[in-house]
Amino acid sequence: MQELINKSKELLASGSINRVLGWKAGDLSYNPEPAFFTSEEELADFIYDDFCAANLSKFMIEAAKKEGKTLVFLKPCDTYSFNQLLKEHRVDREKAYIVGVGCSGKLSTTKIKEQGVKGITKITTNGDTLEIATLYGDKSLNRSDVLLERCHVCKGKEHRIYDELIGESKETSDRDKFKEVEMLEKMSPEEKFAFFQQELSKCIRCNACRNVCPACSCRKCVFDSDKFDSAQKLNANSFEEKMFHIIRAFHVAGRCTDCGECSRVCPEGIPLHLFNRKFIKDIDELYGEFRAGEDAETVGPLTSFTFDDAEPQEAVERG
Amino acid sequence: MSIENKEFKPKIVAFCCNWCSYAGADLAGSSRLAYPADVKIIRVPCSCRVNPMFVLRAFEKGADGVILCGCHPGDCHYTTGNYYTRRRMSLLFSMLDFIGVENGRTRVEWVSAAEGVKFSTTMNDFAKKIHSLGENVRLGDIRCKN
Amino acid sequence: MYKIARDKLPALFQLLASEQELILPINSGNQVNFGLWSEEAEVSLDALNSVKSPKDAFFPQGEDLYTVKKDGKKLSIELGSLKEQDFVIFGMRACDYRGVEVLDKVFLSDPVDNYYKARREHGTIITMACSEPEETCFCKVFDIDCTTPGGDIQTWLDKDALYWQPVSEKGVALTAKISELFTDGDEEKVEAMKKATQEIVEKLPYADLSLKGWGAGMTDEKFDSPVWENLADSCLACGTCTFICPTCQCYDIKDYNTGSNVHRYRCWDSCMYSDFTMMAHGNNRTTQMQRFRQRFMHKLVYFPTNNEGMYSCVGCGRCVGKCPSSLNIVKVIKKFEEKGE
Amino acid sequence: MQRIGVFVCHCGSNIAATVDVEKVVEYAKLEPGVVHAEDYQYMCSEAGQMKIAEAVKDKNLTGIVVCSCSPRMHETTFRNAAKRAGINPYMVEIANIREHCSWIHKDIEEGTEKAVILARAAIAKVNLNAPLEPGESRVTKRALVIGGGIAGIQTALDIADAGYEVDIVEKTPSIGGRMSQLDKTFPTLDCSACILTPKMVEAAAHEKVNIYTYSEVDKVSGFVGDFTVDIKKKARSVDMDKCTGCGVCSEKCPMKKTPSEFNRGLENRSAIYTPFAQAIPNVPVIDRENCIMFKTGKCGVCSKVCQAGAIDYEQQDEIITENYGAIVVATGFDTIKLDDFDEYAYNQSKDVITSLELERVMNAAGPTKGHLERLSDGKAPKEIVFIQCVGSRDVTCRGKEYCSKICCMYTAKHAMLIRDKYPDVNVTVFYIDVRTPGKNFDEFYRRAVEEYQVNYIKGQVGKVMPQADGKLLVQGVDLLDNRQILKEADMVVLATAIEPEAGVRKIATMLTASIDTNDFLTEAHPKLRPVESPTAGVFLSGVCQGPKDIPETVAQAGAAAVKAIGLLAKDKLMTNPCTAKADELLCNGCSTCANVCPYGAITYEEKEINDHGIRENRRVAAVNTALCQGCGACTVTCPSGAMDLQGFSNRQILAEVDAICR
Repeated sequence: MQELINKSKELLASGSINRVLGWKAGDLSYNPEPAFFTSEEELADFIYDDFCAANLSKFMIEAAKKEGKTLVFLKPCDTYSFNQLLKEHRVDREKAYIVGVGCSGKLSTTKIKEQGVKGITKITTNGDTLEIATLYGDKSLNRSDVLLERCHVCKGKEHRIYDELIGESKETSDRDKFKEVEMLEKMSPEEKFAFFQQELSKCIRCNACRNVCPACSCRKCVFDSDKFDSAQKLNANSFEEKMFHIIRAFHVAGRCTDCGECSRVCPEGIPLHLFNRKFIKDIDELYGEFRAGEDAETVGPLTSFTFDDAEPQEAVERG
Repeated sequence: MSIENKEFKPKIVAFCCNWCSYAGADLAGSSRLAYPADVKIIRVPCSCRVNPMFVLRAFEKGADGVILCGCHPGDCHYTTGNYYTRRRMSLLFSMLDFIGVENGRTRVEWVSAAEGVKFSTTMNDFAKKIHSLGENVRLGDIRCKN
Repeated sequence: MYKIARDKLPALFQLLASEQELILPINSGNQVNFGLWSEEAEVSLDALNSVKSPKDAFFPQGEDLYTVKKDGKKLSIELGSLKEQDFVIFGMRACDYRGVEVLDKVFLSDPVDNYYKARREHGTIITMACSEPEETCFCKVFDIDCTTPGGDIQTWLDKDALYWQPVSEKGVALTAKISELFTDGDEEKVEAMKKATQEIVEKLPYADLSLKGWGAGMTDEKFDSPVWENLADSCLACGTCTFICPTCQCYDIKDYNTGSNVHRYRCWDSCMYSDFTMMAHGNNRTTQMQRFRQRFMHKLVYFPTNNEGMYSCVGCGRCVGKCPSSLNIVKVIKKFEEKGE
Repeated sequence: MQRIGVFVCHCGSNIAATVDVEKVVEYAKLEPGVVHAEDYQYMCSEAGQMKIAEAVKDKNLTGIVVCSCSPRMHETTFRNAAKRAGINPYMVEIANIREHCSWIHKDIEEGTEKAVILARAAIAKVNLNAPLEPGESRVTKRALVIGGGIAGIQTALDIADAGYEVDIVEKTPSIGGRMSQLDKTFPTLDCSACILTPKMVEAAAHEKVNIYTYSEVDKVSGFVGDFTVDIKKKARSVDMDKCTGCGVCSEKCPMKKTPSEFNRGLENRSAIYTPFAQAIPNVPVIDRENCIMFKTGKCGVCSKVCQAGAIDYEQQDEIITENYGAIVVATGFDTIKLDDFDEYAYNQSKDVITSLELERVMNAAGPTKGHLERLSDGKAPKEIVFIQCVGSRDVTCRGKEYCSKICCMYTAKHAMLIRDKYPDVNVTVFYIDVRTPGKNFDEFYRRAVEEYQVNYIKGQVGKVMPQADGKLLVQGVDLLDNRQILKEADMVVLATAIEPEAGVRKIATMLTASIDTNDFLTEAHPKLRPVESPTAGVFLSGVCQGPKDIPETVAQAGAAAVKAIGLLAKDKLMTNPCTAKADELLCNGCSTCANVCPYGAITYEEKEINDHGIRENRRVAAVNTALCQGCGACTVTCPSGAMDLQGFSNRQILAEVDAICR
């Protein structure tokens, strides 16, 4: 962490950057927030730890509008999002100084609490275990039990775009990313429907998933505008949340880097990544493997085609 | 239940591209090739004009089936439009299947201007399928059911 | 003080639900939210806070105000129905009950909101004292005693039993109807529980949070403070904080056209949204900082200014736990304190 | 709010028989925005259009819905009527209650209900219509004719005579097409070459006609008035300018084992060859696949014997890019392959031939120098059996469902010619029906029967069995006498079905012209626009559109020319105003839309955007309306809905969806 701070100070002092985009320590042991730093003093609050899960790429859209260069710390998976935004002219490469930071997986507060931990006062990482002090006694947890879902299906610890790299990474991928999707695919229509009905009925339409998503970078979302008469702030019934989540997934299909932010931020714990991952799986199977954000040039699968693509009926019935 | 089924009059929305399928529907008409009146056609310039939002909106408002018809791949009036349609709808339909909407409520068919017969048989077949699936209860907005 | 054994609770719920709707914390899809009781429902009384606050019961996320029906070229208007059925909401925490009191200030003062009023009249609130407050809790800051939660009936739960104490007339009446289920409760035991909890409350990380400088009449001091400047940098402009908050009361009114009629409904809105209070000329708050400031100024300054000093934050800590960017009202208060503003 | 007038057409009884038009009027009046509704016998008539004009005036209409036949039929009619009445033509929408309703539904209740719903959808759409103004695009005054048969030649000559440049692209080494392979033509029996050759010469000599033989269309882009076409000129290996056409090269070529395409493989040709004596241009080509020089690098005989030094082994394929205002497709036909028709023993016996092969046999320049003889042994046949409808009117999947149209007549011609020249030869014709609808056609057929005693048997042939003695045993049925027939023949001639030339599918795809299940190009309207393809600026000439004989082909060729001339005569074209448009307030500038635009019509610009007083410099999409053809591909890739299509906007289509589903 100190290395990151030193780098920030050095570049700020040299005047080659105007600000640093990183994470600021929170007031609890697990709530750092994305923040801009413009001075050495401010950097006193800089932190990079197990809870710095936020994907800073999205904030680079705003940074591109600011004067001068922004140093941004991107984890390996965040660089995919940056590339995708670059492809869509939403960020400015010239105004970014990208420091790729190492990542050993990030932790989920929700999962920690699901382990029955209450009243957390301090969390210390000790290798593969977490030592948690609480108001109701000390606990110790396996780090891998409280990793964010996305870290179990990590794309790899290679940064796809950067100016320099700082820090070591540790591989966390230990699951098949399509396993959940496959399980659902095997269910009967009734079971699938019941599953999504239960999950989506929790949706409160807070738009956190959309607003945190680097692919959902529209200036004004269709669900906020009158373009489709689709402006809605409410799930009056079960249809609307389906409409919202299907269309949202469709709009980011072929653009979603599977960064997992949607599932991370959902206050109701809806596994929203399932929608995106279903599309990724379909695209891989039907049109050849494609990983959005691997580079900033390749044309996406929904803006290209081949003459012998599968027919929609075949796509559905492929089983 | 059987009485209800008898009275079930499905709402079927058919998006037809202006150049091939709409003309195919015209030919079906002028050839007097009947298909159920449940099918109502909306003319679009190209199948690639059909936004997934349109399909979902139709279901929202109470449609029981949605079918898209366009030129055969390779014959698109705009050269490539239907290739995009094919990918978009493949994904959309697959997603609807994924969330448990009955397979068969949506369809894409390529019908040329000369295929009046195909248009008619396609619509007959699709209407039959929708009849067999019954009313769409998984995707509609309850406020629209009355 | 009454008492009912913990294993008798299903019977209690069954009995309550037989006479009226019963709303209580239910675990569905791995999340606890207030919902209608049924035999299959998985009741969850151990969760401290539900994800969403229980304000839904009185101020639902969406409700039809009226419906315009179309018959040929003739239009007719049908008013949305007011709540006519009695219901019981069980398991509200002290903070959430304060939240209802905040909403009362808004909806029951002139002009009275009939939809809200009907729900309040038909609803009986059974609160439940906290026993294991969490690090996100700061209700004490707003002088809320989480061990004496109030409502129509207040209850305390330990591992063996639920202790039951009617507070209001409504509470007494309801208790009378189901008295056969109760035995007399031990007040000392309850007092001991209260004391144990209060001790923990004192140790909470936010226990010494100070509201100095906030409250009624502080608009000028706070509004133009430079401290706001970068506070909202990482605000995503989502509505999570607003929608899980027990006191946020802003709503939008919208139309839904089914083709044969138009539903005019209101639904929760969030001042964090860029189109909140959008008007023809555009928006009077043009930056996220302004929107962010609005939310906290409203809770900590405007509301107390208009309501005899009553804050419209109750310290439930939901926003602390759920903000995607880890922003929250506590950080705002602390930041101002730190800067001496 | 619009003030909409709804006009419901009876179309005589075409609509009124199964749709209660008065009820449609009654229900239409209840729809939002409708201030006037009426029905009339024929809305498209002068009087009907007057009614629209009157209503516009009396009721101050701003929008019009016509419930009538297909918009593909009369949309232009009613748009023009609206224009004359002072309303923007794009404020008109058609509810198709004929083709999509009255003609397919028998029950009046059902038909009426559907008509009401279709009217509602159109009304809902018009409520959101906005006036649109077409732009202009230029017309390149040059036409392209694809195919150099009689259809292509005639079209080219007619266009050229009107004063426009025209290019013919022919894939074989010479123009002339199928007609050049024919011996005589029905019903006049004049010599095919005698009437075709002057046309070929005229085309070659015409200063406005430019012929690319041994060439193919490689790529087409652009649109009506301004197509850009890449023509691939295959390497001929002979310098067109130097060659004198003396023919010595072909004579001396040591490689003479390639079946002659012109003579349908009944004779061999050399590797360097001119397809036929009257070929235009009279310049040989080297068939590189069969040339020893190209195969082994050792030979060079032709080069050595060519006095003009015209042989050029190094010649390369060449791509020529040219712009055209109009394109005429005249790709013609071929006979179908008979591999699936084992029963006729075509592949077993040399004496079973197709009619087109017979043309070559009977032609003085053909493999037998015009003598009628068996190809197996050169003996003169005594018994000839003609079998009609081989692969035509065939509902099994191996043949064609359609009637090839020309076979009845050319078979009568063949029979008559044979009987005339060889009176001792017996001719029998097996037929399903004899179809002779044409000027002097039936008279011609009757002469064959009555004057030339051709033996016509109504019935099909089940099997042709080659015998050990070289004869062919024909097993058939006589339906009129209801008896089996076994007939011994020396020769059997198959009236083989014709089908569009194999390359037409590729060409149709390049032109985005639509094609039917039989690969015939589709006309814009089967009756009213029979020589136009649905793709603007693309016209159809000859058999590529459907089977036809020579006079019909020439007539259609002229008609296609007239349509092309009509287009080329204009300096400017009105462009379709239903183009894409980006809402700059919403546009993210992400470039996704440009990726799917087939016309390259979307560009991006950095500009200052004023969003309700907030000014910001940013990248937004801009649509070039002259290039945009209005497909709408971009609108769906745009996640924010910033890109919309005028005339088919998101809200318009959704309004239709809502109206249908309500």
